[in-house]
Amino acid sequence: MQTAVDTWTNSTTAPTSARLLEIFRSMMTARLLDEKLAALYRAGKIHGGVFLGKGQEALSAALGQALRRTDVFAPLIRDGAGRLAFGETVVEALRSCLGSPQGPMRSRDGNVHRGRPRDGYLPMISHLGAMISVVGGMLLSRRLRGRRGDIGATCIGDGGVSTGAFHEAVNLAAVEKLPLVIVVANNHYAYSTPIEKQTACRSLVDKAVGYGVQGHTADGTDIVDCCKVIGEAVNRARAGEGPQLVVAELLRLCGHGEHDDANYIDRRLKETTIGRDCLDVARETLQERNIMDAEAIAQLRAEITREIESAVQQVIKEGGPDPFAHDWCALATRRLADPPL
Amino acid sequence: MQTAVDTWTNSTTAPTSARLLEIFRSMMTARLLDEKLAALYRAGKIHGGVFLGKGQEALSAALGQALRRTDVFAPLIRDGAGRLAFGETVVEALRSCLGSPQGPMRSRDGNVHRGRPRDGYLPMISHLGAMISVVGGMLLSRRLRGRRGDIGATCIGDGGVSTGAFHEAVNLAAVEKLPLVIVVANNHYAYSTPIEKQTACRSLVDKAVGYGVQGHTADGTDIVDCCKVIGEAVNRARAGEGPQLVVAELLRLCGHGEHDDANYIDRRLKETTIGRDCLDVARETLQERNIMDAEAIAQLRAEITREIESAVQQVIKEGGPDPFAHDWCALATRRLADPPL
Amino acid sequence: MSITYLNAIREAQRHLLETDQRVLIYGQDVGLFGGAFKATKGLAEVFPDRVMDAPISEDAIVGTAIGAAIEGLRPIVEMQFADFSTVGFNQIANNAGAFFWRTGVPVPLTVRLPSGGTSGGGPFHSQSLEAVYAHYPGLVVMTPATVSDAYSMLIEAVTIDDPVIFCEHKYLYYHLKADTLEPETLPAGKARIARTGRDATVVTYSAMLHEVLEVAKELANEDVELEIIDLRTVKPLDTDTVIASVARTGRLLCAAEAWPWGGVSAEIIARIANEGFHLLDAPPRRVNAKDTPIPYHPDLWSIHRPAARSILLAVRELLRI
Amino acid sequence: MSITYLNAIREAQRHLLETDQRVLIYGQDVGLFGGAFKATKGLAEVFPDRVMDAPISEDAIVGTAIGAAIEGLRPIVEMQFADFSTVGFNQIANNAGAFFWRTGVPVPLTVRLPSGGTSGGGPFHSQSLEAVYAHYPGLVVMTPATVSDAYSMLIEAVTIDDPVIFCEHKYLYYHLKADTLEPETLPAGKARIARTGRDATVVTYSAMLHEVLEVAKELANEDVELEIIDLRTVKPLDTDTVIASVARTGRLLCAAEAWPWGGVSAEIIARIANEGFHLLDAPPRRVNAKDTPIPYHPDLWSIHRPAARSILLAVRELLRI
Ligand SMILES: Cc1ncc(C[n+]2csc(CCOP(=O)(O)OP(=O)(O)O)c2C)c(N)n1
Ligand SMILES: Cc1ncc(C[n+]2csc(CCOP(=O)(O)OP(=O)(O)O)c2C)c(N)n1
Ligand SMILES: [Mg+2]
Ligand SMILES: [Mg+2]
Repeated sequence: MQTAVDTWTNSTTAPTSARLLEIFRSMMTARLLDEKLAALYRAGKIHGGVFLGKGQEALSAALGQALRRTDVFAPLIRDGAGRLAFGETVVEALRSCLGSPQGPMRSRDGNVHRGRPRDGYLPMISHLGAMISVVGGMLLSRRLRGRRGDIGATCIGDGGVSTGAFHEAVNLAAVEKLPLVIVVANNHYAYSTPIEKQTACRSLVDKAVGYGVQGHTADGTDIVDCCKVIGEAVNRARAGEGPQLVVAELLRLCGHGEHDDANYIDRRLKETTIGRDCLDVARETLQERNIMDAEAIAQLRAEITREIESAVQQVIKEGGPDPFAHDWCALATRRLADPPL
Repeated sequence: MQTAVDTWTNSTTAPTSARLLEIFRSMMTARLLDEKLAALYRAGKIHGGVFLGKGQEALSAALGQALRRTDVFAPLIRDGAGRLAFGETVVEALRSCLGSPQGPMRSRDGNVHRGRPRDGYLPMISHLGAMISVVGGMLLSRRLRGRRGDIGATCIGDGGVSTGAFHEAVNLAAVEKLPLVIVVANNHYAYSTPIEKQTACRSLVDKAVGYGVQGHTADGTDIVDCCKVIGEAVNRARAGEGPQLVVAELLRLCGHGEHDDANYIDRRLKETTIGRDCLDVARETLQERNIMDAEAIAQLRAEITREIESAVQQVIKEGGPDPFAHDWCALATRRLADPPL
Repeated sequence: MSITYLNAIREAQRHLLETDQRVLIYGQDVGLFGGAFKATKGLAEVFPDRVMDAPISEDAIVGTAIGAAIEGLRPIVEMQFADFSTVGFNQIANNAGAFFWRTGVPVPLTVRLPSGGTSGGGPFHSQSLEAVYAHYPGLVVMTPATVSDAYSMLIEAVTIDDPVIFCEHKYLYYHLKADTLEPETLPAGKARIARTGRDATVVTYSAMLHEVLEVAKELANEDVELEIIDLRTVKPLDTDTVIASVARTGRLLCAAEAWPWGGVSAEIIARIANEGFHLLDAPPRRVNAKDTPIPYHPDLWSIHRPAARSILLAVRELLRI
Repeated sequence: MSITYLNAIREAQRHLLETDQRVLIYGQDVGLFGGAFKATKGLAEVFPDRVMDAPISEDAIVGTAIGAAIEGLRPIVEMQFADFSTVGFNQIANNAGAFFWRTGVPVPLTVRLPSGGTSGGGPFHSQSLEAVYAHYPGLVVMTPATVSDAYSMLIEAVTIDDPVIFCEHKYLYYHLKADTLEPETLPAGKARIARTGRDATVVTYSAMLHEVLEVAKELANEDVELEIIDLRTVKPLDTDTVIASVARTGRLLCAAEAWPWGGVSAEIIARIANEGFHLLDAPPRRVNAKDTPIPYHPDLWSIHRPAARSILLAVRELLRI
């Protein structure tokens, strides 16, 4: 790494096979689910848009897997894999994307804007950077109530780092020394905008020192490195060392949304290491390490495909909401709702 | 300095006597004007508040003096000295503070919210950090129109650095490599809030590397150091090296406003170098360097006092606005004003 | 004993901290310093963990409070001035406002906005932003006008499971005093008839109530009796109380310190014009601030905002007297 | 030839860039990519210096544009969605809005807000924020409803010396087409009578115009003739045109896609109730979106927003037919 930041860390803790396997399963599921979502979108079954995580599954799943169910997780657009690793089911993901009234967002919100706050799983609002401080507040609350040991984790892109919301929230977390892991997926583009138009710094991890937090970098295409670096950051946060900023380098191997062909992505970048498909890399790693052979992987793939297909059938059968029976009250305190005008 | 940031710069260019003298004059004028404003406030002649710059005159004046009249300057709360050094007259400052209709803000805005945008002198809005991007936009505009050689300068406090506006604006300036000097007056408090509650970084200049801009630190109590460091930053900006972040250490030797006794400021801090009164330091420096002797300084002081007294007389005599004759139209395009309701 | 509007806000917060472990105060300088207006003075000494100084980061302050509220705390955010809430606007409107509707998880957050004009406040320390927040769904917006309401409504705000924007008026902080703190029995969402009368209904809230009361006193000398309604909450709006009053008086004037376009006055008139059209004997009117930024000079300011004098003129026109 | 509302916006910008060296387009992905909706497609190729990609920094984007405008440029900011302008709210409302009044120096800035609902847009990609901006002094707020207006009004917006909030409707982007781009002759601030009628006046703007036109067509079969007013600009509001129409019809309905509280409908009704009270033969009504965040599911969304069906019901109630 190019910077001389002394908070730089690089653990060598080797991830266990069990962890890699779990991560791999989430990655594979996310990839196949994304493909299905894209197909549903093209078939007109999903309105609005679908936003995919192709190429970012290793990083995302490594994070979701590193968390405990009592932790707080606020994923972002490209974190289908992390959501699954944190415990979301395929059915639940589909319910949100298809707008099912049985999903956690009850048809009111959907696609990537899904979560279950009561389970520490936060539904993002679209405004980039806005969820970071919310996670911070949850951690602060737990500290105040004497609940220790939980951490929070949240994701952002190279573009989202330019928001004032990111700055304020990371700074506040540092001041309060909150156990927060912020994972920046530097996929070198924010929609079509290349990173040179987003920041002039040499590496986004150079921001760590300015916030007084610990910084880490990871190869976002390598399941093992993601697992190690994120594991390390999570451990440090849990140990009370304050916020951890993880910057992973990778590429988005798809459009910003299914509508976008991403032809703005520099071909030369695609040919570098960060242009690798993390799922291929993971597959090879698992085979090399004799965790899974090609046949087992193919079997897993088939199994997941079946799971997704049956989930799609189920969710489509469940049907949409009844707009006339819908409860149009934005307040928890019903008596304070203004009468309909 | 504690960081290993390689953009660290420390010029040894010695400031000329003429520059020091100009800076000193602005410092002294600002100090005496502040005292007068405080008295006017206590006498009920100024409503709302007065915000003083005591202890920050060297830094502020050094900046104002380093700029050309064609540059852009967006001072903040404690920049009375810099405003004068940039060309504001005592009469004009008083007109704004007393709400004179002949002042540049024509009774509509006042105290520190004053300026003359056509002269490159921007009137702050209260929201901290908001003016930085505006200066950036002016510089961008000049670049687009082929006007080269001008720079922009703006000031912020240790507290203002926590705003999202600061982050977005500095980052944008770095991306566009704008000739912008951002001077952070780290007086260790934001109103009553100590810097430990504002940031966890070791030095605010550590933020420079994260934005990819050049960082500098100065002893804000030392006229010579301020002059050197700011001169260097201004030169680099003008030479096309992009944004320059100057962080100066000092203390505010007064309350946040005249209403505040600042008893929250740590006594021990006051006893360190940063607790020195920059005006005393400057006086000694000028005497040591044989630029001015004690008598000349006393004379200067008397002269400035007379200037201020006569300006106060004049501005008070000019009187206030006629509210019934006032033009209540918020738009430049009169025909598009909504009729009064 | 004499208690100011500001004291009432402090005492409400003290009471809340004392009686509810979940209450947390968060904002710039609210700790040992006691806040820019001293609304939290003396509280950090007693509750050091639950009265916390924040950095100058309105977006993150509100976001943090949302997170704390989701987890079951009852945070009170103090904005240093209402005007600075524009920097935290997105978190309030889009995150706090939509959260319950989207997820079913309540966000019991109170945002205190020191609002309204004072002499010399100028364009950025004088704003009344109730309309901006009331326009967004999912928020309750309170605008207490009396010492008792400042106390009781703040306590109520914190017990409400939804985000409450609590617009407290800076002019009333020191100017408004009461002998005792009578606990208010009207719940949020209910307006109060601050004065009964037969000739016209004047609907108002916050500091303007006191201007209108002055007008009523003056007109009483001419045997004109104004009925005055203090809205207390501007979202929800207690249209019923207003309609019932207009049914008695036949005439409606709304007086509010905020800018006119889309303000509380416009909303009230739109409702009464619709629901109480046939009760009106004359066109409903409004008096608002002028549609410009709020001026710094005291003489301009006192013309810019509505005051007894301009309200009196409007009432005379309404009554054709 | 057939030109969409979106094409019109692009062509207006092309025309502006071609004819005025001071015009600059700034926003996320507006450069070679041509913008999230392709409203700037092909422009960066021709004007590489004046069509600039911005970082994800709405506050700084607007601040930068203000600076450029002060210096004499004519920046057009594209927000990726209107909803994200809440993050740049402070710069728009407090810095741009107050600047001319405070300093006498104009800020000729245009902020394009891709507004309004589309199927599946959800709570944060569907908002109509005209009322929030119209409440603040110092801003002009435009809401074009037709292809010609999208073109002509955008050109006019950029020539205006004040900050203009240009609310263009995303639903109309592709759905609305015209055969030619007829230059509009009505200036900003003037409403258009989109259809003449005798039985009731329906005031609307932006995408809702087309829903209302549908209703009018349907009612024409029953020999009911609606007069339809397309406001075009919501600040300033052309009250005169509305009053003149109400004078003819005696009945008023306002239909708007935004939330009800303090919206354009409320403001219109408040004005007509005041200035045109005696012209009204029935209580003025409004139809707005429901007061909740905008739902994601298409079926909920189509009930949440006003549409021909709900507007028709309201008109029937207004006319008691
Ligand atoms: C405040 C804000 N501005 C604009 C957008 C629109 N937007 C959605 S995603 C995106 C690009 C995000 O880029 P990055 O953060 O790098 O994440 P990536 O898409 O590359 O994963 C933009 C501009 C937004 N969601 N929020
Ligand atoms: C966005 C915003 N929030 C809050 C305030 C209120 N405020 C005015 S000055 C100040 C303290 C500023 O501290 P600092 O930036 O360190 O500057 P100093 O006063 O020390 O010179 C605060 C909180 C403000 N002006 N803007
Ligand atoms: Mg990216
Ligand atoms: Mg400070």
